[in-house]
Amino acid sequence: MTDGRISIEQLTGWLLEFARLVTEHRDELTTLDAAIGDADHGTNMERGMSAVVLGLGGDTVGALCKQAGMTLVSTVGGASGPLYGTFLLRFGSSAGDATELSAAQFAAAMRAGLDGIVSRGKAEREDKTMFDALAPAVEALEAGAGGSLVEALRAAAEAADKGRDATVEMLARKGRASYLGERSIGHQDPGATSAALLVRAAATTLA
Amino acid sequence: MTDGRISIEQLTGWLLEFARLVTEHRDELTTLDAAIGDADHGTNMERGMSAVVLGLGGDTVGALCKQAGMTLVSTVGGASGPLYGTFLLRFGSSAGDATELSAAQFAAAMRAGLDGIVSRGKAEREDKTMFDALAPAVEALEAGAGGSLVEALRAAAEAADKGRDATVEMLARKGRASYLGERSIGHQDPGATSAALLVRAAATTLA
Amino acid sequence: MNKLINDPADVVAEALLGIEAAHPDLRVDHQHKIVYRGDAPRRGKVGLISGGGSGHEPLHGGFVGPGMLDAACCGEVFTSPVPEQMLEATKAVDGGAGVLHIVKNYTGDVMNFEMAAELAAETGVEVLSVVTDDDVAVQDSTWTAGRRGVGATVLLEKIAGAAAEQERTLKEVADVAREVNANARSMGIALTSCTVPANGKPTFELGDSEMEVGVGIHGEPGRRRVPLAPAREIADLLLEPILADLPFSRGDRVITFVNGLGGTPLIELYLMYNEVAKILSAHGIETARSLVGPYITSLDMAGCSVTLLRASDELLQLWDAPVRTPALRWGI
Amino acid sequence: MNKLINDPADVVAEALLGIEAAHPDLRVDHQHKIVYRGDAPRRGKVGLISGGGSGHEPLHGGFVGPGMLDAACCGEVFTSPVPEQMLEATKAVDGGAGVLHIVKNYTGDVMNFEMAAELAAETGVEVLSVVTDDDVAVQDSTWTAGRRGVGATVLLEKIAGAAAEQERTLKEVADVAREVNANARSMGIALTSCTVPANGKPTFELGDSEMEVGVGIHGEPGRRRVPLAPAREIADLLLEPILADLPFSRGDRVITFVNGLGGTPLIELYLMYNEVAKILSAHGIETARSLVGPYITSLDMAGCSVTLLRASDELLQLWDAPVRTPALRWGI
Ligand SMILES: Nc1ncnc2c1ncn2[C@@H]1O[C@H](COP(=O)(O)OP(=O)(O)O)[C@@H](O)[C@H]1O
Ligand SMILES: Nc1ncnc2c1ncn2[C@@H]1O[C@H](COP(=O)(O)OP(=O)(O)O)[C@@H](O)[C@H]1O
Ligand SMILES: [Mg+2]
Ligand SMILES: [Mg+2]
Ligand SMILES: [Mg+2]
Ligand SMILES: [Mg+2]
Repeated sequence: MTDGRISIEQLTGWLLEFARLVTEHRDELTTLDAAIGDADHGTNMERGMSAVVLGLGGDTVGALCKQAGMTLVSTVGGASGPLYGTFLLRFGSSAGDATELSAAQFAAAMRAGLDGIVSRGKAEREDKTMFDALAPAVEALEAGAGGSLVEALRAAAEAADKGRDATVEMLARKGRASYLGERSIGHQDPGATSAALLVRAAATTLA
Repeated sequence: MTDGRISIEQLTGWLLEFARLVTEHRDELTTLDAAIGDADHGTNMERGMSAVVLGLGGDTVGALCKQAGMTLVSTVGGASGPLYGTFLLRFGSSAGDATELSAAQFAAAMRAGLDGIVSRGKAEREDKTMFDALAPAVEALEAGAGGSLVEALRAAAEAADKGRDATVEMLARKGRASYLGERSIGHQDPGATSAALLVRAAATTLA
Repeated sequence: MNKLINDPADVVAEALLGIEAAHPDLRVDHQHKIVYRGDAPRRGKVGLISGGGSGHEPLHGGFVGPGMLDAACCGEVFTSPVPEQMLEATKAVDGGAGVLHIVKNYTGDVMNFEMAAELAAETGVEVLSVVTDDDVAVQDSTWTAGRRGVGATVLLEKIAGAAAEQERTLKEVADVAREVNANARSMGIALTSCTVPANGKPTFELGDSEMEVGVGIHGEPGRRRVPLAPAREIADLLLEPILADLPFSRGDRVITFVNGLGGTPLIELYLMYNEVAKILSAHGIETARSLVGPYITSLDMAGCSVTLLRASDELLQLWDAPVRTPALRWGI
Repeated sequence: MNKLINDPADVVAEALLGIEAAHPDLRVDHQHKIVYRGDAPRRGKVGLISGGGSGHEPLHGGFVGPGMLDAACCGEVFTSPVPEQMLEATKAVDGGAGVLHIVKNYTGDVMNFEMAAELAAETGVEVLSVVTDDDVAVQDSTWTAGRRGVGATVLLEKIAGAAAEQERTLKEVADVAREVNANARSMGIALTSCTVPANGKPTFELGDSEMEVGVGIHGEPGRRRVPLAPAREIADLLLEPILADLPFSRGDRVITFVNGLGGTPLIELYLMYNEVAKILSAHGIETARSLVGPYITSLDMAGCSVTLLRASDELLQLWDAPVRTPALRWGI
């Protein structure tokens, strides 16, 4: 990742695009959650991201993302509110006062966000959560350190989609889906699905 | 009505046949009641007539029918319990200590029963109740005074069926169906339907 | 049929076993299907009896206890009890001051209670009857069975119960009861049918975006079927005929009762209560007391009814008096 | 969708307006969606806060009042409230003796309450948390989210509320609360799905003769789907894992709680209570107190849950202590 830096406007665009995708896929997210959860993931994410969009702003990447994270924490509730909220708060902390991010800084911020999710929710690989879409994406970004940003983001989006698809066969061990035991197998995780949208939004807006 | 007298065994058979018909038509009666009432007329009548069957007995027509009437009053409830119960109680009073009935006595007892229904429920012609099937039947019996019992009973059964069918077009003014106002039109009255069964049972057992 | 039952024929008998087991201070006569206040008869107190078809729980068995009913006679589902039950209960709760029968205005209920009262008279117990007929959905006319008794019955049983507890005379208790009925109006709406256990299927079919306006509590179809509307329009639809009928006037103090029909959850009833409260305050009618919940139900029917009772200070005092029953309890 | 609502997005806010209008002795903070006891904070009394997603009414808002909760934080339907709400409520009800958070064990609830407790710690209010996890339908394992908090929450809020009313210390109240949770087990069954207003259709589809065994209170599918069974078999299905889990033993005294999930009428709950009572007495387990009704619901879901709490004399005394809330009231 040597070409290009990511501006604060692009990061703003990323969150806007994620909000758009969440609204576009709201019913799909809720339907996935109906199958193995409580049928609110699309509503939750749309409520949160609409509020984020209304409050977007900040002079630094840190301020932008912390503001967005706080908004998620204080409007979403449920499991996804603290998790996505913590993701953005840690992302913002990692980026700090920067007004643009190098590809490497972006990857590091994504890693920090992912670590935040893990420290809040204790998810591990193959627990069938958003982690399973986000973690491969972050790894792809880190692995792409030597190539182009466009390439790295495309690889991340592909990794996230693959990770999301892989949740279908997993037996849930975190969140509501874990109550279903074996019956959780065969269903795609809603949080992994929204996480893949977050990465896809990055691929279309940041390069 | 000069031929034949009606024995106590025949009257017992009448009530047995009515019970059988009620069970056979239970779901139909309940479905009719669902349309313009509370979906229990078949259940009510079956519960009552099953109890009547279990307790059938008595040395006189009066005793037989009063016993049956009391059983209906004390097992059916709702509107049909007191009404059919009163019908049989008054029928029994009219017949008194007789151990068999002439056709004229039978007609008189039926009239007494019908009067009982009216004094309990205040139904008038075309209120869309059991009265509208029973009244024409009683009139046919009375009119048939000069002919054969078989003929009179057949005419009564036909009159009851016609009266029952005529309830379809009536606007209910008594019982639950009256709550529906105009919406009661187009539906056959469940009580008139069971009353027609009572008369049909007479036609097949008493001659 | 998605019901927690065994044999449909045993629903009432088995529910009574449950009531007995859950409420040690009630007594249940299983043969006659009567729920008694544990300490009935009370010497010198007017005995209060109600009853009717089952399927409206907690009405009436859930309203038996100090400050309310002395006995509830339980019929089959949606079928009035038989005279024998009311006769038995009347004899059992008479403490020498006479017995009041509280009857909802349905042909079956009225006839069966009437027969019971006739029989009770022969045993020497003094009986008066009060018939509730508060449902404005039904045209009141001498040519029909008249209005149905619905939500007012709950308020009446509480208020008459308090009057009886004060050892008022039978006539006085009956007068208070009639005052409640005369000042109460109700109207109901269904979003689904109910399913009578013995019938096994919904009494009527209602599409996902339809409702029945002006329903009673027996799954009878209502006065008309209209497209489903938002809660605020439903509140209008329910209150307009209620307010016009008494009529209620600016400055009236009322007890406002938003009742669930059995399948509607409390969150929706509170939401409806909000809509009702807004309309009342726009009309300058003051809610002095309120009641929100499923108190007179129609099996599993989704929907609600609204009852307004114009209440004098005396009725409010009686409403506030202590009551201790399974479904209504305060002050003790 | 057969619901009494306006815009699905406004259901919680509008229900809170209704709760406020219907219960003058409660106070509602509409901005934060918090229901407060009117006289909170009480000096010297431990403040009791609960909350969670809405759609479980009367839980939790209906349990606010003397002898029970000081505040309830209402999330969106089936969505845990956000930390800001619990932080606000914690500050508002602290009377100097600290605040207890009562949290049902769901990932979202636990995380949001945790964040609130962290924030509250910074403001200097002493906070302890108790997590309920009484649902035996879920395998308890360090590898899963653990068991859900269901019916025990109701009993715990009552009992801990009574302990707080006695001005016990925060630690003592938390200990009582944990004792309740440790001695309570629950299991639920659904005969229909619920419909989340914002989703507009049933969360799962269930045939007319099927049931979901081991459901929680959020419309999550249960552990397994089986053919519909008579109430007596359902009672067996519910009690067997409950009794085996603690385990409950001959001679134990329990509070027996048969809970309706929102769409099931009371007559069926009493019928179920009878079946439960029969099984308990066959096992020599004595029901010291009982509770029958819809207290922790899942919107309009038909079905029920059973909770058994093994209760010491002390817990029973706390259960019997006066309580005055919209949904549970006795003694005052
Ligand atoms: N402990 C956890 N760690 C990471 N992700 C989790 C965890 N628990 C749940 N999730 C994610 O949250 C998603 C559900 O979010 P949502 O439906 O909004 O919240 P809730 O489960 O509270 O209704 C799941 O699909 C899963 O991806
Ligand atoms: N006042 C009345 N006089 C005569 N028959 C009546 C009267 N009211 C109702 N009925 C009859 O009773 C029938 C309903 O009986 P049933 O369904 O058993 O009782 P309920 O209406 O109490 O549920 C009606 O179809 C009608 O024929
Ligand atoms: Mg969810
Ligand atoms: Mg009927
Ligand atoms: Mg009936
Ligand atoms: Mg949720």
